[in-house]
Amino acid sequence: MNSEHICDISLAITGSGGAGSITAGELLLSLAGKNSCFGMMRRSFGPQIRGGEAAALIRISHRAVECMNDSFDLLLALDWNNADRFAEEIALRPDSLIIADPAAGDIPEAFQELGVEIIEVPMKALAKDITAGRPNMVALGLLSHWLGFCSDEAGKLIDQVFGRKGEEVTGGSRAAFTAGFTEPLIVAAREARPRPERGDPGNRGTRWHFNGNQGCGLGAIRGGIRFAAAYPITPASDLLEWLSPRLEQLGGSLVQAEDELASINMVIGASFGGVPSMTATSGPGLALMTEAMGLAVASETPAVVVNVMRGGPSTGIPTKSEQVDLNMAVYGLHGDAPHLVLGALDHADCILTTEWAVRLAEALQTVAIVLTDQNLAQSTVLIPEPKYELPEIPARVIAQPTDGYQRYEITDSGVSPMAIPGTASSTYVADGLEHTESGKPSTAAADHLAQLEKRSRKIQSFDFGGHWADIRGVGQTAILTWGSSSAVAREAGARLRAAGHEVKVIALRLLLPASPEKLAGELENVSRILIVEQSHSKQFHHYLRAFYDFEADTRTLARPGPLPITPAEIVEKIENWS
Amino acid sequence: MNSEHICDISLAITGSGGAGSITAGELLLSLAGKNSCFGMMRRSFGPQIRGGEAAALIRISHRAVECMNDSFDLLLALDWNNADRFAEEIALRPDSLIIADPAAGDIPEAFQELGVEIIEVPMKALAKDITAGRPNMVALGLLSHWLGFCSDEAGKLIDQVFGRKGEEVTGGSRAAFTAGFTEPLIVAAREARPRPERGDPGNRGTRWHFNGNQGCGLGAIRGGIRFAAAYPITPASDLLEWLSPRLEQLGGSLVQAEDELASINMVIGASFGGVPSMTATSGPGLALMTEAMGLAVASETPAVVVNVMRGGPSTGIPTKSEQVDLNMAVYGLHGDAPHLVLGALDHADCILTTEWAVRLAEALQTVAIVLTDQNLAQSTVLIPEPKYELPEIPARVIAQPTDGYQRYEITDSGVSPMAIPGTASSTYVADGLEHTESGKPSTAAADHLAQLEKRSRKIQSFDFGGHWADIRGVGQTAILTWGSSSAVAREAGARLRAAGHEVKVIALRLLLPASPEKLAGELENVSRILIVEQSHSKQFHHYLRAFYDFEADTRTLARPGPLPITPAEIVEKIENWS
Amino acid sequence: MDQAAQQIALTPKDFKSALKPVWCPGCGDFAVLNAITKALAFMGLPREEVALISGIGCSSRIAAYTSVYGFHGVHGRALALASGLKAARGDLTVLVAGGDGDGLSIGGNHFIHACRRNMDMTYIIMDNEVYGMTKGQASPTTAPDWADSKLTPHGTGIRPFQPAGLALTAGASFIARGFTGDPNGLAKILVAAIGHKGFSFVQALSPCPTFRPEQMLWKHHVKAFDQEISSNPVEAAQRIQADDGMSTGIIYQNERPVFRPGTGVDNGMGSIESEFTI
Amino acid sequence: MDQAAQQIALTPKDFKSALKPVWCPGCGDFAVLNAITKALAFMGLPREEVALISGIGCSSRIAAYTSVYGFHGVHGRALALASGLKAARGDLTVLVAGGDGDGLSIGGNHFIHACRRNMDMTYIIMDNEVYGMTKGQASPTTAPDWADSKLTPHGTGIRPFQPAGLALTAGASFIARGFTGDPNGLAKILVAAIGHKGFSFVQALSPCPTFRPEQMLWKHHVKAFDQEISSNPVEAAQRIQADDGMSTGIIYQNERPVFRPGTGVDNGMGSIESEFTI
Ligand SMILES: Cc1ncc(C[n+]2csc(CCOP(=O)(O)OP(=O)(O)O)c2C)c(N)n1
Ligand SMILES: Cc1ncc(C[n+]2csc(CCOP(=O)(O)OP(=O)(O)O)c2C)c(N)n1
Ligand code: SF4
Ligand code: SF4
Ligand SMILES: [Mg+2]
Ligand SMILES: [Mg+2]
Repeated sequence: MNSEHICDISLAITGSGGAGSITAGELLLSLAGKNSCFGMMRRSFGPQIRGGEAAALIRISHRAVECMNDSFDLLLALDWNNADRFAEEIALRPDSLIIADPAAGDIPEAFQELGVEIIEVPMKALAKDITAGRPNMVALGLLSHWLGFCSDEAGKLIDQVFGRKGEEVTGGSRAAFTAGFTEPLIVAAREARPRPERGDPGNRGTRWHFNGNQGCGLGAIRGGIRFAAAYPITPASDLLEWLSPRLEQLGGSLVQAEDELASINMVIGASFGGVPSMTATSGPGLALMTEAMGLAVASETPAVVVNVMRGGPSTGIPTKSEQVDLNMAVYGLHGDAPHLVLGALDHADCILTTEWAVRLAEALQTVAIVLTDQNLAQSTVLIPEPKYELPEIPARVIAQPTDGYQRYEITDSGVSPMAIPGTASSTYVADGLEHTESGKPSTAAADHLAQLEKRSRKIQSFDFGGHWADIRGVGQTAILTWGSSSAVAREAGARLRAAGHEVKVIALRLLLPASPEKLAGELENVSRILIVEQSHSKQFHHYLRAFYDFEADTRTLARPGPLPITPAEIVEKIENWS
Repeated sequence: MNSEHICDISLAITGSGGAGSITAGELLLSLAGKNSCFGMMRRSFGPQIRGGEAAALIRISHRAVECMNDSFDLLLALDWNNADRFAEEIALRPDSLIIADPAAGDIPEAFQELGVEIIEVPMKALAKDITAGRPNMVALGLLSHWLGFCSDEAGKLIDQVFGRKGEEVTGGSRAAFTAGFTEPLIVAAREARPRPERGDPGNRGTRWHFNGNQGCGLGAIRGGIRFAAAYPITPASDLLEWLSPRLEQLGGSLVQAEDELASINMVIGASFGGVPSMTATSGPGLALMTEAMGLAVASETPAVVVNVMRGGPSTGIPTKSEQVDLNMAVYGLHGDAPHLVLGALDHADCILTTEWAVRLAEALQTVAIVLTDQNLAQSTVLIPEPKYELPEIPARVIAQPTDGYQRYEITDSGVSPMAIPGTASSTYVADGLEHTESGKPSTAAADHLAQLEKRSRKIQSFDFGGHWADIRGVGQTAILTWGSSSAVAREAGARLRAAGHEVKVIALRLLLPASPEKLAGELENVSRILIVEQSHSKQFHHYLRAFYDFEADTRTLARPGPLPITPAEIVEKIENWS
Repeated sequence: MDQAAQQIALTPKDFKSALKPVWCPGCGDFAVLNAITKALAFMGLPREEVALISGIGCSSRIAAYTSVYGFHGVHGRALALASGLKAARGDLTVLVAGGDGDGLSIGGNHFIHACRRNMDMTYIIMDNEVYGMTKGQASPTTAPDWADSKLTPHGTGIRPFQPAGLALTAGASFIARGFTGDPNGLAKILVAAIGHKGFSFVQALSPCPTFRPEQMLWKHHVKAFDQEISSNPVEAAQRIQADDGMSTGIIYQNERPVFRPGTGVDNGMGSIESEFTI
Repeated sequence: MDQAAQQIALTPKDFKSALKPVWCPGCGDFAVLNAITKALAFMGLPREEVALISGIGCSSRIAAYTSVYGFHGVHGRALALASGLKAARGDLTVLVAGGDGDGLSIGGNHFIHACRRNMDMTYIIMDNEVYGMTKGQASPTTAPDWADSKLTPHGTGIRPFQPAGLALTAGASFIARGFTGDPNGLAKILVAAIGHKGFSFVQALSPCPTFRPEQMLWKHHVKAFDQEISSNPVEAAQRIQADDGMSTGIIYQNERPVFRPGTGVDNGMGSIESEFTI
């Protein structure tokens, strides 16, 4: 095992349906938390709806990590049924290790070819001897020993998790864990290797454990969302499911709609009623929402849409990640329809960005689309409690009762005070037809221009402050990226710096409106720019070209999903610039 | 009246509902055709659904014209009811002329301010004396005299048009016409002015009289469309209405769908069945179609969508024109979804571009969006018979019965032979999920990449020939534009050339894929570029930036609708470059 | 005069806005507007506590002609917009109005789902059996042999929907039909519909003299249902089927649980944030 | 053997593709697949003259498991896709299949309009009263008190649709219900449905053991309708209302004009181009 990874280990647990690889993975990540580590976990499933093979892809480290590593140090296979399905997701190196059950048969060719060292542990047989013992708990024991985790903590965790299932299950799980933890084959193999340098113990402060969807949910309610409308779609469903009881707890509600056309219109209706409102969806659903998003823009009704990107086009690869709805989010509305597009950069940033988006949508009375992706949404992290500060953002400007109220009044800021139903004497009719200041439909050129300018100005002239991008490091080389590629780029940046390169990593959080002056400022002394994105057609690159000027030598690292971009790919591209 | 306009006169006829201004305008344009002229006519209506005030905006010229002129030489008002509604559309000059009925009361301030000469003709009173005589026919007579048209031709036309309504109506119309034609006030006023130089008589060849919607319809059926699905929307409805009986005549059919989601999916279904298929819509409808257009892209099913742009955003200004669905057409699909976007440049070009689009969609098994706008769609022209030649384009590649047929086979061209239901032994399942060559759903990175590349390559590597743009003139100054602004830019180009400027007018017909090398070639010696478009947010400009490099001094003339951009605006921008 | 008394004193005219309708002379929609404003005045509802939501179409323009809160949304989505508003603002009286195309063609899905969901709101379809706004195409209530649209030159050849029947099967808890030739009758129906707890559906036969001039004869065919309001869905279904679609009155009313999401009680964020910590 | 004889010799297995279904063990959808392939084999239809169109959902995956022409479209639009196909290719036998979410939630509008339009095709809703593919949310046929979805933790509180009733009111001319526990019975129903001239609707009760394990008890509740096929819509409506939704058999059949656009006769372009000249 590569010593540079000793305090940063990537491991995969695979197994067929029901073998419990995901459960084992989850417990291992929790244990990592209890052992002062940080970590991250992705799940990968075969095509079956349920019960097919599954892989837990885990990274455990002594520092907070925000993306997966390039390759895996260790693969534990509960069995080999269809495990080759995961071969491309679990890149092993010649110095990686495989732990497998000899009873599971031959190791698939895809893994064998590498000449990786294999430790055979009869997990099934060990479990069989234990009442209610399961091989995945043996595996958890093996891995916990390998990682040097505390077995007491593991016991407590098992009690906590399986407690409800009764004595037998809990006891069996504990026993199976111990069988693995103390298995001589592993103990010996471990001893034969350099003990992992535990290095500095991780930050002992509070750790947060959540996935990107939950992060967005939290950001949304922090921002003030109290109504949501929902139509399920992978990988956004669990964000909606997370919101439902929590909105209710906060005195709000979530309504399951008949389709996305309904859900976005419900959001607009609720927001017209004065309640900050949102929905969440993914590409195909966002496509169905663009017409109504135009209505929200034209009628100046705040609305937030979290779009969790997945592989496209069309139904594409719903369970995998890609950064390919940028085009639609930025340009997908008909007519000249200025709105906001934000992209969350990592798990913690899902909270910040969504809260910011809600506040901006409310302040600017427009649509804010938050882009995340399956990578962020459905992987969990174990990180220090995220802290952030948002700039002051005014709340929705509410009209006080006035006679002669003009809903679409031309104001300096471009924001027209909004009357909320219930307010006496300020009744008005919101309209998607072009209108005068009072809201009367109008086809006059002057009214159209005035309202177009107002809707554009309120966004263009707003001071978005320093949150438009997240910038790390300095140097003449810049990596310019967005979304979930940002964490990868940051890790690449750190590695490049460690190797003596001066690299600046710029991740755009605010995509629309664009911030050309701010970026130009950041690029002043930059001579090389690498644009990184997970899209075959280079959507981000074309977006940048449309709104920004680049003088430096600009190149792209763009490729489609489903495999995430790795830090190594970025490092290589920079190192072999020439 | 300005002598430079003598052979190119712009006139407007306004009146309240039922006054017959549109009928008079239509007859005048027909008469122009019979008098060896060319021309164009737009209609403008007040907000009432029916029966409100209406204006016929007409340009008559001895050469073919493709856009309206900057201002109007003559305004004939049948009455002044709400005529100020049209004031901004009917720009008069101090040397313009107004013909009005003294019985109609005071001339609205908007028109009075200019100090325009006014001829008062008691049209109502003249008509009153004639059984079944109507003031609008008096007006037709006045204007025909003014234009030097042949009164015999007018009589024949009246017989032809009103014949069905019986003797009384026909006779009354003829008599009213004559009353106007011979009205001493007009005869005298006309004599007091320089007789219009008739110049070279216009091309005496066959003239075509049609609007842009009809042009698209003709192009579509020439291209082979035999099925259409329809959901009405202004200003695309009359294209669909035009198609319905004609498709039936050609052995095809049109189905009225319940909504746009249905219409686009019907199109895809029919095309899957082997029948070239299309629909037509406008912004809000296109928004509802993007999800299914992604399906057509992913499943590689040819589909054509004509989108007639109107004022946006949202419901916007449905009856007026704007070039603001470019963003959505180019970028509106989720995922990486390469497809075709074409823009028709003028009325004749509606035919060419739509035929081309159908053939390309069929050859490349993808979605082709044709953009036109209300300007083109609902104005009629009287032009020489349009002739054009399209490059050779292969028909849809049909799979012959084969065992082991692979629908999504990787081929050199990127085009995979398509089996049509009914073909034995080549059954397959079209899929919007990512798939292998055989069509089996797949989440594998290699399959995804292979299919993404294929779908992109078939378009990128196709030789689109010389039709990517329409280029007029040479020079160091280029006007770069698209859609209905093209005819305006061409007229501006002609004027600038007449004034001694060397100007090249480049109108992009093929918008996606972009043609960066071809445009770069055209811009080689260009030092100044003016980008012209009718959009507040400069959609075309941003589109160009995203896909093309510009070295010249590049400026924009971009403004929203509803008023069309005029040749004079462009001329001014170039002349005052500095 | 105290405030309540002041509100009761509102006349139908007070519920009209200053805008002049764009409707053609003789359009039935004027009478729907009159009936709504009459009903609201009669019920003594404060203007600011009423919202009228509409889609796109001639009829959908109606929102702008009233003086209550309004939203003129996009085509076919009025019910969804209204459902969101009502979910978030249960205190408001929510009315929805629009055309047969808006409600039964593009909006058909929201129609059946709104009936099923049974939120407390009133939906008025201003049925002229045609798409007026787009210049006269067949709608889902158009007879199959109406051949005056260029889009379907031989007629649609398709059996029309019976909106009341569809509403019943989909779950509406109040169903009525009115006629613009009898605006007082329509206003009375609206009072009952707005008063009903749950989703009330009112089909207002509203002629389009411009594209369906033959509808000017409706006044000779329209008659009152000769039966009492039914609370039995089977009976109501029979009555709707047996009728020629021209009988007016309240057909069906049967209160059932109203959908009201959330409790309105805010228990605070505290426990939510703590879920994230391990 | 001549070609006709060869075709008749096709077995159900010949109508299956080589793909292994992604369905969970015990999923009812396997039986729908079997019933379809049995029906097609029984009817002796050539594979290439049949098209099976579906949307998105576990059930909608079915298209890929047959060996006829297929289109796995987008969520909720299968009927529209199929209607276009049938309009352009009246010669094909068109089947449509998908889930209760696909057909009654997002696809509800196409469902009622397809019933109304009465094109000659067969639509099978594989009803498991849940969204299987997205991991178990309530569908429009879910009981209001089913509280196992995190999206609606207290249940939807909304009355479910009765698909057969909706189909009837919307205009379907053939309505039946089958059960995957009786694949032969379902196959027989499908033979009748495919044979029917017009829009035939078959609700196939198809349990989802993964998200609705309690549906494994359906086999104890399902029974045959004890009445003959009705051709009277009022009678059929009553029968559907009176039933608990668990009776199987053909409920209603009543042939009425089938919608077939166009004549198929090509009279050439000539006169069209000449319209443009003056
Ligand atoms: C998405 C979309 N599709 C189509 C239209 C065009 N459109 C406007 S109103 C209308 C139908 C109007 O019919 P109806 O709802 O019956 O109202 P009416 O005008 O008859 O009162 C249509 C098709 C639109 N505005 N938006
Ligand atoms: C536009 C769109 N919205 C949402 C989804 C997500 N989605 C996929 S299948 C499905 C519902 C599946 O339920 P059902 O149709 O009953 O099929 P089942 O899986 O139960 O067989 C949903 C909501 C999608 N693919 N596309
Ligand atoms: S077109 Fe018909 S529905 Fe529309 S306003 Fe005129 S009469 Fe009324
Ligand atoms: S989740 Fe349910 S419906 Fe889907 S395959 Fe599994 S058992 Fe069948
Ligand atoms: Mg109507
Ligand atoms: Mg289902």
